[in-house]
Parts: sequence; structure tokens; C-alpha cells
Amino acid sequence: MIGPQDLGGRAGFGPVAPDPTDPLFHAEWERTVLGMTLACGSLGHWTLDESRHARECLSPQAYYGSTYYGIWLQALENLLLTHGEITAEELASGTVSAPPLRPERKMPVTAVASVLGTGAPVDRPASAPARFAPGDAVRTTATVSPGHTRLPSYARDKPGTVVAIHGCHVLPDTNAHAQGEQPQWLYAVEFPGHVLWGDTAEPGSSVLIDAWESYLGPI
Amino acid sequence: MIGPQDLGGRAGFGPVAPDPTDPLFHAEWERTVLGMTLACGSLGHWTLDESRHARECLSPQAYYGSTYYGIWLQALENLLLTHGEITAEELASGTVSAPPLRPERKMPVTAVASVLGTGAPVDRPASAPARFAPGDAVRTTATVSPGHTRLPSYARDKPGTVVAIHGCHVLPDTNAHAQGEQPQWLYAVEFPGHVLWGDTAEPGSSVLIDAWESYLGPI
Amino acid sequence: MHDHPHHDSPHHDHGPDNRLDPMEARTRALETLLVEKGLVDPATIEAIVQSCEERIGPRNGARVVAKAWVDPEFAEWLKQDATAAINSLGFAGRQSEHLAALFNDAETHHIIVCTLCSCYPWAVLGLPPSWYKSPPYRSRVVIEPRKVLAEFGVELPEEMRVRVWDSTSEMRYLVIPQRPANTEHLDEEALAALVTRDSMIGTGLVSLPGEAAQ
Amino acid sequence: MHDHPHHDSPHHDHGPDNRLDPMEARTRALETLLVEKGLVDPATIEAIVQSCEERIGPRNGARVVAKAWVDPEFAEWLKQDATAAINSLGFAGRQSEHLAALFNDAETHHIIVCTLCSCYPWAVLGLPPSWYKSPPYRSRVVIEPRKVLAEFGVELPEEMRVRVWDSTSEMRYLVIPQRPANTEHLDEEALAALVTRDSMIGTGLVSLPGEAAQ
Repeated sequence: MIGPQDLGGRAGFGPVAPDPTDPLFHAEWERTVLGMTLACGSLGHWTLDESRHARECLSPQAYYGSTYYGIWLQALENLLLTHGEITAEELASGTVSAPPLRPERKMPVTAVASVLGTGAPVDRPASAPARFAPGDAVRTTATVSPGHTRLPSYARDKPGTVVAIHGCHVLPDTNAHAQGEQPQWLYAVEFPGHVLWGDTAEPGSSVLIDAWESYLGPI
Repeated sequence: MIGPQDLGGRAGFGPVAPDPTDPLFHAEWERTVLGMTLACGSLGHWTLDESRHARECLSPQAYYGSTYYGIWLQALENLLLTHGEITAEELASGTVSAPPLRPERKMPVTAVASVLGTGAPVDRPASAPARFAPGDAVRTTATVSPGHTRLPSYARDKPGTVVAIHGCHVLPDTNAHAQGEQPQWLYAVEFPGHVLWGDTAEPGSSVLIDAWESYLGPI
Repeated sequence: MHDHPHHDSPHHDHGPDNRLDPMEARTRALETLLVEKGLVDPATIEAIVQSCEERIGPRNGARVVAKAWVDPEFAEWLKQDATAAINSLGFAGRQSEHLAALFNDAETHHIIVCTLCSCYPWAVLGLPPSWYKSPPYRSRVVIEPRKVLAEFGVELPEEMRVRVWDSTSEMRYLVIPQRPANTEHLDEEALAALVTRDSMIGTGLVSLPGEAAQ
Repeated sequence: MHDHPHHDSPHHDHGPDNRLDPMEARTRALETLLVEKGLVDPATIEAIVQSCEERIGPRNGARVVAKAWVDPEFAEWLKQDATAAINSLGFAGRQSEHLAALFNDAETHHIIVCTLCSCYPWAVLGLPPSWYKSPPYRSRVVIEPRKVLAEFGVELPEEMRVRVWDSTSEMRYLVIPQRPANTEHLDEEALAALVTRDSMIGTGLVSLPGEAAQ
């Protein structure tokens, strides 16, 4: 879906305004939201892809009207509600009224180092050879996914060139929707600026995305 | 520019929710904003195209976070400020502190019927024959206009078919930026749904836009 | 103030006391400034709005449609030069300087939208309804027109073509809906009474009272 | 609370009294609920955040860059298999499971972004700065990278290629900036001290102290 998260090439957001003194967190609650989101991941109700999708499913008004961690907090509430780990009544009242579903999966403080230090690799064994090779000309699909996808709309339906093969990776489009990992070959694909933006492109510029095999077709 | 106004095909705005009892105005101020915007148009500081551009230049946060007439009001304030007809101090204080620029162009109540009843046609004499004819295959430009344009981003860089010639019309892309009317041939161009949206398109659907000649090239 | 539970706005949960509405205050502040500077006349503002509320509206469009149904010569004129044909009935003006009529038939259904703002044929349909101007309709009808029609209670035969006209120029489109069956006995005025606003946008069909449809 | 005049948020104009901040209240409400239900441990939350603040950060990336500058064999390993080469220095984990290094040279300048969310190589750069996560950078750097670089004070030669890497998968990119001239006398540690976070994102260059740079 072309949701509020799909920002590449859109106008109106103002200057970048980098500020070297800007802290990583602007309030205590932002720290808590980061930690709470990562801790809740261990309950195993959702994948990383589903949590990204929960953020982009906020309305454009909510997404653009919220701070970064404000988006995270709203998405976390929605994930916990959707998976039944909290109820709307509990959220409204602030009082527990339903039993937890997976308290046995609560992340202990002793697990933090290994969870953060190991991460969760998404490369998987391939079941078929890669369809494309570096140097191949490809065209991205014109299809607008109705659900989660990692094909940005600015790179939809465009000709590009494969520049690298990253391996075989979990497909977010299915993994975000409880349809399994369905791993696919993942490619770095380069698009000259003028292909994406026409005469507005800066000379000598290009953009690269990582594209799963089903995002691509031959030219 | 691909601003917040460019909505075609984007997700996340919810159901259409038509309500037969919904009134044209929801508060007195909405009526005033409509009337005031049209009345200020007669001051002649800006074109219709520039006023559209003023609305789409609101930040996405302001655009999606405002009601329809809220967008109009903010844009009207900005237009009056930009053209010096009011000052930021006046707007903040609510007190007049600078002379008006064009009080002689105030629209009298006696002019309302003719202004609304006549409108402002935008067809102009052609200086060259039309480049395309109905039935011609064309491709829209890939260029992302840095300013105002009436080429929606969903129809950028797409193949379509000319289905009608509407005549020679004022070009919004220049007229919005005080660069003159620069009239061009205007065409109705049809795109099959699958060209725009791939497999997500509904079978048998198509979308038509009105496209100025400089938006189009041959295939 | 009206009750409007489905309004598209995030700011509509104000109470009946308009003095508390920041948009009301902001509007009055600008209006006062412009009036004091001698740039707008409050009577002009009121006359503009009244004209938009009373002079124009879907009854105008319904007269165009009904005439096209009973008068083949007018229908042909409407097809060839909608601006002139519609002007001949006295309907013209702002947001309708250049008109085109889109005739629904057994094969094709037309729908109008303005994805970039809120272009709409004022002279024949009046001011647009909130849903027409709001992001859900503008974003969705070009990509999933049948799903949107379903939200209006309209189901089209599967084989019917759906053409969505995005009003990106000053051309304004008026959909001429299909004349319902069993209306041979009705005169032009009675036919006009059947024609709804939504049927001229393309989000409705015309039906006889008592028959299923909107 | 810190002072943060350029924060990307519309909600940052709250005062120092956090009890008035609705986001603070909303966060505490959810946290309390989850703690009472036995689903999260406050000590775990704190340990996660502390780890993100202390274990990871741009000093890690700077060590990778400096080693690549002084050790051609390591540089080659980094080019061939950045994940393994970087893991060998002890940097690994969440948001850095799959790494690739992008070497700037005289012809090409690399920049990283995540237009769809905020993907960033945590293990080597830490948590991303606000501007990296916010709409202006995400929307603009893919269409006008040089204009964005100018806002960082970076001017590239006209003939230099600019490649913008949009992090759309779990691959995480680390830019290896060019080693500044006249640094032959510096050892790996001194070199690492020159390497800024922004130079590893691609929005900065590395220069000697006192020289003009970003």
C-alpha cells in the first residue's frame, strides 16, 4: 500500500535541519517506548514486518501529526490490541481486567544482551537459483500492493539494473501478514535519477533499492 | 511537486462514508471562508492556479490535519501575506497597521452575480496545430515538477491513449507562478487500470486525466 | 450548526458554542482585518455564499439530464458541445466555464473525481458534498472504483466498463445517467425529479421510486 | 529534558513538567498495564535502552572505517563480506544482521536513507539521529541529494556520481568515507577519532581538525 510512510520524492516537509546537539531522546517516555516495543517483540505475537506495517497503517493525519516515537507508541498499542494481549477497555481504563496471553514469554533482563547482540537474521536457504544476475536490466512491478510492501512507490514500474545479489531473504509482503516467510532472492537494483524523476533529477545521481525477486521482471 | 494534495492511489484515509444529510457547510466560518476567498480573488493579486498551489503548499501535517475550509483559510492568509495585502503583524494582532494595496479593486456586492455567473474561461487561441489526435498513443512525462502541476503522480511516466482534444487552455504550471498563461493544447488521455496499478487494478476499469501537451510525448 | 457524524474533519468535535471554535475566531479575525482595510465587503461575502447555495445546485443538472433523455437533438448537442448546450438552459459560470457530458450506457459507467483538489461542475451540481472533497474519495476512486461504488450501494454488472475522469484541468464533467426503464409515461419535469446528485457524479444510478437503488 | 529547537515533532513544545505531556501519560499508562499483566519487566526496558545508548554508537563504525583505511586486507574483507568483517571487531546484533560497506572514492559518493521507515545500522552507528528518521530527509534525499547535502554544508565536485541507497530490506549500509589527505602520520586510533557519524551516513565528509569540512 502507498501509505503515509512512503515518502520518497514527496514535497512539503521542509528543510532537513540537522542539529548536532539534538539528543537521541527528547523525553523519558521516548526511551520507554523504544524499550517497551523491543521487549514486547519477544512475546512473539508479531514479526518485525508486521510491526512496521502497524506503523504505516496509522492514518496520514496521525502519522504526520505524530513524533517518531509517538508513531511507535500508537502502533504498539494497536499490535497489542489486535493480538488480544490487552483490551480496549484496559487501555481506556488503565486497569487490568483480562488475563495476559503469553506471560511466560516475558523477556527477562538477563536476555537483553543476547537478544540485542544477536538480532534475528533473515537470510534463508534458497530453493531455486537466482533469476537475475548483476548487470541484468529489470523492471519493477507496476502492481500496487494492497498490504505491506517494501517497494517504494517512486521505484514502482521503473527500469533499473541489478548491481548485487544479497542472498535469499524473508519476504516482508507475506511475513507482515502471517502468511509465512516465503523467502526470495534479494537484489540491489540501481535506477538513474532521470528514470525516477525525469528532468528534475540531479545530473549524475542514482538511487538504489533492495528488491525481492517478485518485485522484478525482465525488460 | 508531489505535495499533500496528490492523493490518487494513496492508502490510509479510511472509508468514503457518504452521508446524505451532510450539509454543504458545517459552521458559519466555513461560509465566510468560501465567500471571502472568492471576494479576495477580485483583488487580482493571484490566479486561480496560484491559489490552488497555495493550498497544496501547506505541510502534509497541516493539510491532512485540517478541514476542507480550514485549508482554504490558511491558504488565503498565506496569499494575502505573500502579496503584501496584509502583514504578519496585522494577522497576529488583528489590528490594521499598514495601508491596503488595492482597495479600489474591492468586489462590490453588485458584481457578484456577474462574477459568479460568467466565471473566467481559460480557452485561448492556438498558435500551432495540436501535436496529437484522438487515438494517438502517448506517454506522460517522468519529470516531477518542482512547482505547481496538474499531472497527478499516479499518471506520471505512463503510457495512455488520447481520447479527446479539449482546445487550447492556459497552462497551470506557469500561470501559478506568475510566468504567464502560456496556453497549450489540452487532451483527455485514458489509461487502462492495469497500466496504473498493475494486478491490483479492477478489471475493465480505466482512468482519464486532462493533460497539457507538454505533459505528453509520443511512444 | 448541524449534526454531522461522518464529517471528514478532525476538528468537528466542537460543541454548539462557536465562540470556542478556533477556526471561527481565526476566520473572524481575518474578515475584520480585510473589512477594515477596505478590501472586502461583508455584503459581498454573503451574496457570494447565498448565490452558491441558491442559484446553483443539482436541480440544474437534473434539468440537463431530463432534457437529454426526452430530446435527442439536445442530447446530441450535449455530446458535441456541452458548454453551449448547458448554457442554453441558463446554467453557466464559475467552475463550469468548460463542460463535457459523459453518457452512461449499457457498456460504460462514468465517474468523476478531482484527486488534486475539488474541481466540480458548480453551475449544474452546486457546491460539492464533503465526501467528494475529502481524501478517502479522492485517493480511492481512481484505484478501486467498484469498491467505492459499493460503499454508495451501487453494484454494476461485472462486464460493464468503468471510466473514472480525474478533473485535472478547467474542464468540468457531468455524468448523464441511464434513463430508467418504464419511464415512457413521465414528462421532462417528472424525469428531472428522479435524477439525483450522485447519479450525475457517477456514484449513483437513477431509479424509479420504490425500486431498489439510491 | 533537553532543549531541542529543531526537533521534527509537532508535539515538542511542552514545558519541563512531564506530568502535562500527554505522550508521557499515555506511555506510562501502557507500561503500567503491561507490567501489571506480567508481560514486560521495567528492568528489561531500562536495560534495552541503556544498551542502545551505550553498547552501540558511531564510535563502533569509526573503528571499522579506520581499520579499513590502514589495513588493505580488512578493507577487502569489508568489501566482500561486511557482515563477517564487522562482526570480527565485535559489532553485531539487531538492525545489523546483514551489512554492506559502501566505499566512497574520487568518482562516487554514497548516501544512505530509509524512505519507508528508519532502517539504520545500529551495531556500527547506534540509534539514528532525529533528522534521519524524519520526513524531510526521507522524502528529499532520493530526489535532490546534492541540495540536501548542501544543508549539511557538504559540496561535492560537480562530476562526482552520487548514489543514494534506500534501505528497503534488512540489509544495512555503512558508508566508508574517503581518508583525508595528509593523515599518513596518524595511527588507527587517531584516524578513528576523525570519523564522524554523518560521514558514515554519507551526509558528511571526513577532514582534519582545522580544515574546512562539514
